[in-house]
Amino acid sequence: MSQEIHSSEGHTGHPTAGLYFKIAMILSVVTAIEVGIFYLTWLGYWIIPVLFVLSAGKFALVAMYYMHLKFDHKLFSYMFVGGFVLATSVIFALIFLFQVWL
Amino acid sequence: MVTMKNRGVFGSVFINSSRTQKIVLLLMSLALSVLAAGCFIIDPSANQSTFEPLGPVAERQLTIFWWILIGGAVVFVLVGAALIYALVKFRRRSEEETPIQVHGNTRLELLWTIIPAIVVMGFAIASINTLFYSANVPKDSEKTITLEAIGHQWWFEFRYPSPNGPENEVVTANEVYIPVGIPVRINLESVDVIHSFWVPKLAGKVDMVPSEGNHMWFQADEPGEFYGQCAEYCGTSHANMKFKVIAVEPAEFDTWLSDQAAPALESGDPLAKEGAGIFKDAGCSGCHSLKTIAKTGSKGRVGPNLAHVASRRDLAAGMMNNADGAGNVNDAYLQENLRKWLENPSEIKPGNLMSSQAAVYTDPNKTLTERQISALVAYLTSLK
Amino acid sequence: MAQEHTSTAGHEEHEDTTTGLNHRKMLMWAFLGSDCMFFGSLIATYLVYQGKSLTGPLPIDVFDIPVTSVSTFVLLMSSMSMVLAYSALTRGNMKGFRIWMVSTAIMGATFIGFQVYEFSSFSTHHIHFECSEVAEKIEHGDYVKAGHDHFFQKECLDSNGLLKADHHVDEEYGLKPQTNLFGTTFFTLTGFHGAHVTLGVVWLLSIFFLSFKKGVITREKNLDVDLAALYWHFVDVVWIVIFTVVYLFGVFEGF
Amino acid sequence: MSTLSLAIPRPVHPSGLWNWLTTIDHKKIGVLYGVTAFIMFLSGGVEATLMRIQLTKPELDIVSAAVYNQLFTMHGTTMIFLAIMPLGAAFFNFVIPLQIGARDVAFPRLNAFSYWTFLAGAIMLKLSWIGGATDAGWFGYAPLTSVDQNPGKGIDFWIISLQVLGVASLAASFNFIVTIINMRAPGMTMMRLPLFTWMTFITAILLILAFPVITVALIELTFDRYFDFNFFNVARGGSVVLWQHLFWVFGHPEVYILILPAMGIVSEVLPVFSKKPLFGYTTVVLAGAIIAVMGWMVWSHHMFTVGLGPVANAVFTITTMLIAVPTGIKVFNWIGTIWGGSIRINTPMAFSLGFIAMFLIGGISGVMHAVSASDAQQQDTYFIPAHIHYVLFGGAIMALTSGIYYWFPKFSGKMFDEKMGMLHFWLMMIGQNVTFFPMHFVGLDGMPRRIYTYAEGMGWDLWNLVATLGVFILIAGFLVFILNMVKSWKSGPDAPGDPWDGRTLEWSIPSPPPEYNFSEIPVVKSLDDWWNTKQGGNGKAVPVSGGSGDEEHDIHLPQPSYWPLVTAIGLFIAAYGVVFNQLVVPWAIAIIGTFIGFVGVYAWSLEPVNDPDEDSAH
Ligand code: HEA
Ligand code: HEA
Ligand code: HEC
Ligand code: CUA
Ligand SMILES: [Cu+2]
Repeated sequence: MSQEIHSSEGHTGHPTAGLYFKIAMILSVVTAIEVGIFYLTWLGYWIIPVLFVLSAGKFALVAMYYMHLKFDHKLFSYMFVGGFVLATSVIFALIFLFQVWL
Repeated sequence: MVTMKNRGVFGSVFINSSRTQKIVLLLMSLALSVLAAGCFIIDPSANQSTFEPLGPVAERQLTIFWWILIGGAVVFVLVGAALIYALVKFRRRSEEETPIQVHGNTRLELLWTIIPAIVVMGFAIASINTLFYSANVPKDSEKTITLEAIGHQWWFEFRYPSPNGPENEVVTANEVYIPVGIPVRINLESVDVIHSFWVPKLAGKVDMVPSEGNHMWFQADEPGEFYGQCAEYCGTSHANMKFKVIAVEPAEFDTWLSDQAAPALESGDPLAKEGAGIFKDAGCSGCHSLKTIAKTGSKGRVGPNLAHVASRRDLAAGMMNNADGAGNVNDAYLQENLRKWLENPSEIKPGNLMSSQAAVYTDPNKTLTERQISALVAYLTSLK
Repeated sequence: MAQEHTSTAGHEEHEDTTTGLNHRKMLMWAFLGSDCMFFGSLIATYLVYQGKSLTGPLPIDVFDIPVTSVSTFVLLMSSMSMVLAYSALTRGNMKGFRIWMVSTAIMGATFIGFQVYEFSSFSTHHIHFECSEVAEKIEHGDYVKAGHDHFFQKECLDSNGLLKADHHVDEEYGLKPQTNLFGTTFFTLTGFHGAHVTLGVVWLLSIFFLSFKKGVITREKNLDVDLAALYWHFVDVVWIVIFTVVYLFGVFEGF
Repeated sequence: MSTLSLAIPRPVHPSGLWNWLTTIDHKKIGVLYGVTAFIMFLSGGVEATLMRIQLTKPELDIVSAAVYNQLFTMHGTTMIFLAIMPLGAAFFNFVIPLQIGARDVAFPRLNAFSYWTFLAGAIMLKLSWIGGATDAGWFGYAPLTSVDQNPGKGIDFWIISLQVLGVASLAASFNFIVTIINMRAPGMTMMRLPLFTWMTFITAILLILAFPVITVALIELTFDRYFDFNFFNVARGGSVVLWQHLFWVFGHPEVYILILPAMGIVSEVLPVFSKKPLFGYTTVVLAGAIIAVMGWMVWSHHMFTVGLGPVANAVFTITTMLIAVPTGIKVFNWIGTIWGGSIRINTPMAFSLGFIAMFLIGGISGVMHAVSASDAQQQDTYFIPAHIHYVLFGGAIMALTSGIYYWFPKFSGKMFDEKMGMLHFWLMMIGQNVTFFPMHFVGLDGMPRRIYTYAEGMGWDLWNLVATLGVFILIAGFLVFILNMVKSWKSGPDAPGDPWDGRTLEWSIPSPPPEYNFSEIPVVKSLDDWWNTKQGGNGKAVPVSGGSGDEEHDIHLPQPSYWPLVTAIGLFIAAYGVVFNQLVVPWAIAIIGTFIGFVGVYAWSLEPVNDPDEDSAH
């Protein structure tokens, strides 16, 4: 899959409409898988990490290709990822503080 | 320029002095503040001073405070000295000179990164022991007693497990008796906003957060009266939300508890009898309970429990003292205070819920008459 | 160079700035970084209150995962059409651009429509079941809790704890923001996401209509579209998080 | 260019009121920010003075309990959001483009919008004194802010004006981030940025990350108050502690937002008056960045007594303590800077040195708070206001004052009176120590903060009296300051372009700078480029300070605009509409305001870049 993406990038470094479409398909399929997994009750608590990874993948695809972070200046990635990482850390810290000690 | 010409003492000292003098003055004003801190300033005997710990928790907390204060003072003196030395030594002598353009020194910078890191880690680690000590009620002592403190705007309610069995608890207000030498665990609750429970001489504060179920503990090493005050801003009369911890010998404590558990006295005095009637008719009993024992789980009342109000050293959450120097309630003081309170509670305590909600204060037609107040005072005074 | 509007070049062209990057685009990225904290705080609130509601309904009672999956799919597809619109513009294909643009806006509006439907169906949620059916399920061990539990206890059992055989339950069990913590945090979080989408739709439509004016939206001035697209995709990735964390995890029983 | 139907020609007002209303010149906006913020500072000072007067003696009855509670809440909010932050913004506006060799900021109109929005928020907050201001403390702990507890409009005003101020700060910060990254003169690499610019940059990043958190907290509170949501409603399972977390997740980075620009100023002033480069430039920059990162890991040190448990308290003790390390690096590097230098102590320098000394005290008392074990005895006592004022007054205000003196010649084109400046300095130094040092003592002697009165015989009388007296020294100091500024601006001697033998680019142009700042955009070859140029080290001739301005017709400057003002007015009306949402037709005013705001935004984004007749020149 990743090879495919690379080859279709072309020389301009810019993805084509075809690639955008492929990504959309991947996103849909992953979403379908997520919803499917959700009904697999035997997974138990494992659905949390699994769904986590899957949606992180979707997130990354959109950010990298649709928002063309992959092709743009690194600075933009820093700005966005900085905010994202901080937000995530705050979420985890608060969950931790609330569930463990309250 | 007018200011410059008639400078007065201030001006001439500071403006005319040479640079060195200025620096010395700066030094002096700093040193003065620091010195002042060390010597005569703090009054450990003040009612709420943290410098006179009378129980193990406060003591441990003070010890760690001293260490960090000394550490901080050393840092301050060293850094301050370096600053002042540089100012004196390197002041500009001529406009022409250009000093060597030093851009930095990695080794030095590393040094002053690492040393403070070690110092602060030292502080932190040294303090953690105390932190856990004050957070955890000692387990080895079987004698620990537990009581509940409940914050209200703007007074404290206290509940004790009753001597008459675990089903009942004794309710009182604004005054906690504890036995000397026994660790006391206090469960903290609040019925409205956040308050904070603080008796500086016994222990640092812990907040009373609605439905969070905090707790703390302390122990008094000697008998006495300890001042406490709400330390979390809680609305209009936050300043007027105080209480006292009274530590007594265990035997005395037991007597006190069973006295508190006993029902309120019936007085034979006719005026007091009349007062008892008014207490019901004027709606006082809508907020104040005269039963001292509450079934576990029965929720706090709007106003302080009055069953033994005449036995309390203070009225209205520490606002008025009823006791003589020896700590015995003086009926004359008590009556005067009760009268003042009933005449106009909001003068004693702005915003208090009694004057804003009791019909006798909100409804002009129901205002208490002089006679009624006297009767109520007589009645309440009888509630030993 | 000091003008925020001189930017005519797309992101591939070099700008007359220190880094060669466009001012407005940089601002957009900084804003998105900042908006992460905004949604982060809302999500943190949601998660901290997860499972702390004192009364129902709970996620499991009201969520309809298939429906939300569809609206999620619509939003994902709108991201695709957005990127296609942009790509068409950079190739000078104005017609394609307009078509993709308006379909993006329509899909955005559809998503909002779904959300409106969802909100109103949550707030008028009814619970109805045959007591005997639930009892059977409980016996077989394939019983999904939901609000059934509460009503089963209350309605289906008589004072001796015996099943009222042919009784059925049909009760109002709506979720409003005021109902419980779940309602409060859920409506606030998804509501703010919805507000972002709505703003995005307005923005996209503005661009769409402006594109009929000559020389406003052109191949060279594709930045205006690029910025709207970034915003739009961001709203999409936020939904990816919300869909997983709120909907899928929300209905997950062990959570 | 096609003229759009919505596009109204941009305003052309060379002077007068309209010029100020429509200006997008960063220097003018800087001055507007500075003057407004200083007035706000005075209003906060008046509030403080009233509090101090009430506390002079036990059981005074000069202001009532209710008013006192409003006083300290408004004082804290004013000083932090309306005085120090905008004073910082004033410097960002005025100084940054000059320091990086730019003609303006990246988004001049957004800049104007920030100012007008700030003004709207400030007016809104201050006007809430009419009818009862907020009285829940500057961090407004739930549930004191709930409708049950606080049904009046005071809290609503507080919430909504903070939201408006948040918009202003966010807009300004985005602008400065882009400006600093993207508007640097050729050769001005990030590691050649003047320190003040660096600290502004870090501050702006902190701000765009921190403000959304309080925005969310305030939104939640608004929903609780207006629509009966349950966020902080204990009766329905909500947690009042969540508010504290959200507030302090914002609040602690916020205190670094307040101090980092101050540290930046000091890092500019010390080298200039020591004739020596900043010691360890890279380390100082790095320390600033580390402070910004670590600032996110310590928020619960404001909640040591809330009952998070000893484990959480221990963790936050350690992280908080560690912040002393990068801060210490800064202090030591400052000393390293003056060490071996040729120190000239005039007013700006004196204030910067005073800053170090005072901030040191405040920092050390901060480290004392960080020990959660003993903080249990200090939290919510006057020991905390002592810390607050040493870091904020002794820190931020001292450094900002230093900055005002330092750049006064640049923005006014006049020299101030040095003797009055030094008098001001000494009054400040003495005044603040007399006012704030005693707070340590009463705090440790058990005086809680936020009490409107205290009983006799608690042992707090003497030091409260002293503290109150100190305020009058401060007032004298500020009167001297105001006098000095007003007089010098009107009739001071003209300032040369480079009065201090400065090191950074702003000193290479005339005072006051021409509208276009640099007649020719400088090419930067090193850190402290201007200094090196003067030393002949950069291989280029020392230009005569300031170009002739002949090139003016070549320079494209952004045009003034009405729309930032219109948008801000829309926001202002909408904000009032939210507070008075039941007036006339429910929510109508808010909707009208929002509509005006939208019109402003549309007109803004469709506005022609330049005057149509100038268009060809582009
Ligand atoms: C500009 C604002 C500012 C700054 C810079 C700081 C800096 C610091 N603050 Fe402060 N703080 C406030 C503003 C600020 N604070 C405010 C407004 C409040 C009260 C809020 C309220 O309740 O209303 C508060 C409250 C506050 C508390 C809560 C107290 C309580 O309520 O119980 C704590 C606790 O840890 C704390 C700690 C610190 C620390 C460790 C630093 C450190 O960053 C300081 C570091 C600096 C130094 C230490 C000096 C220089 C260092 C050296 C010379 C190195 C060597 C030093 C050592 C080895 C010790 N602060
Ligand atoms: C930047 C921040 C800042 C600054 C500069 C100050 C400055 C001052 N502060 Fe403030 N203070 C805070 C931030 C600040 N404060 C905060 C955050 C709190 C906590 C609030 C809370 O608890 O919620 C607080 C709380 C606080 C308290 C505690 C209140 C309480 O807990 O009950 C007190 C009490 O003395 C106080 C006093 C002062 C004084 C005397 C000054 C003085 O330095 C003020 C000096 C200035 C003036 C006196 C004005 C000068 C000039 C004139 C008056 C000239 C004449 C006027 C005209 C020509 C118009 N402050
Ligand atoms: C609306 C409820 C309400 C009513 C009715 C009411 N009180 Fe109170 N009362 C309070 C509250 C609340 C307090 C605590 C005030 C404080 O300290 O903030 C209080 C305090 C008191 C105290 C001081 C108690 C102590 O322990 O210090 C006395 C005595 C008292 N009330 C007597 C009366 C009498 C007599 C009446 C009837 C005329 C009355 N109250 C009616 C609510 C009420
Ligand atoms: Cu209770 Cu303050
Ligand atoms: Cu802090």
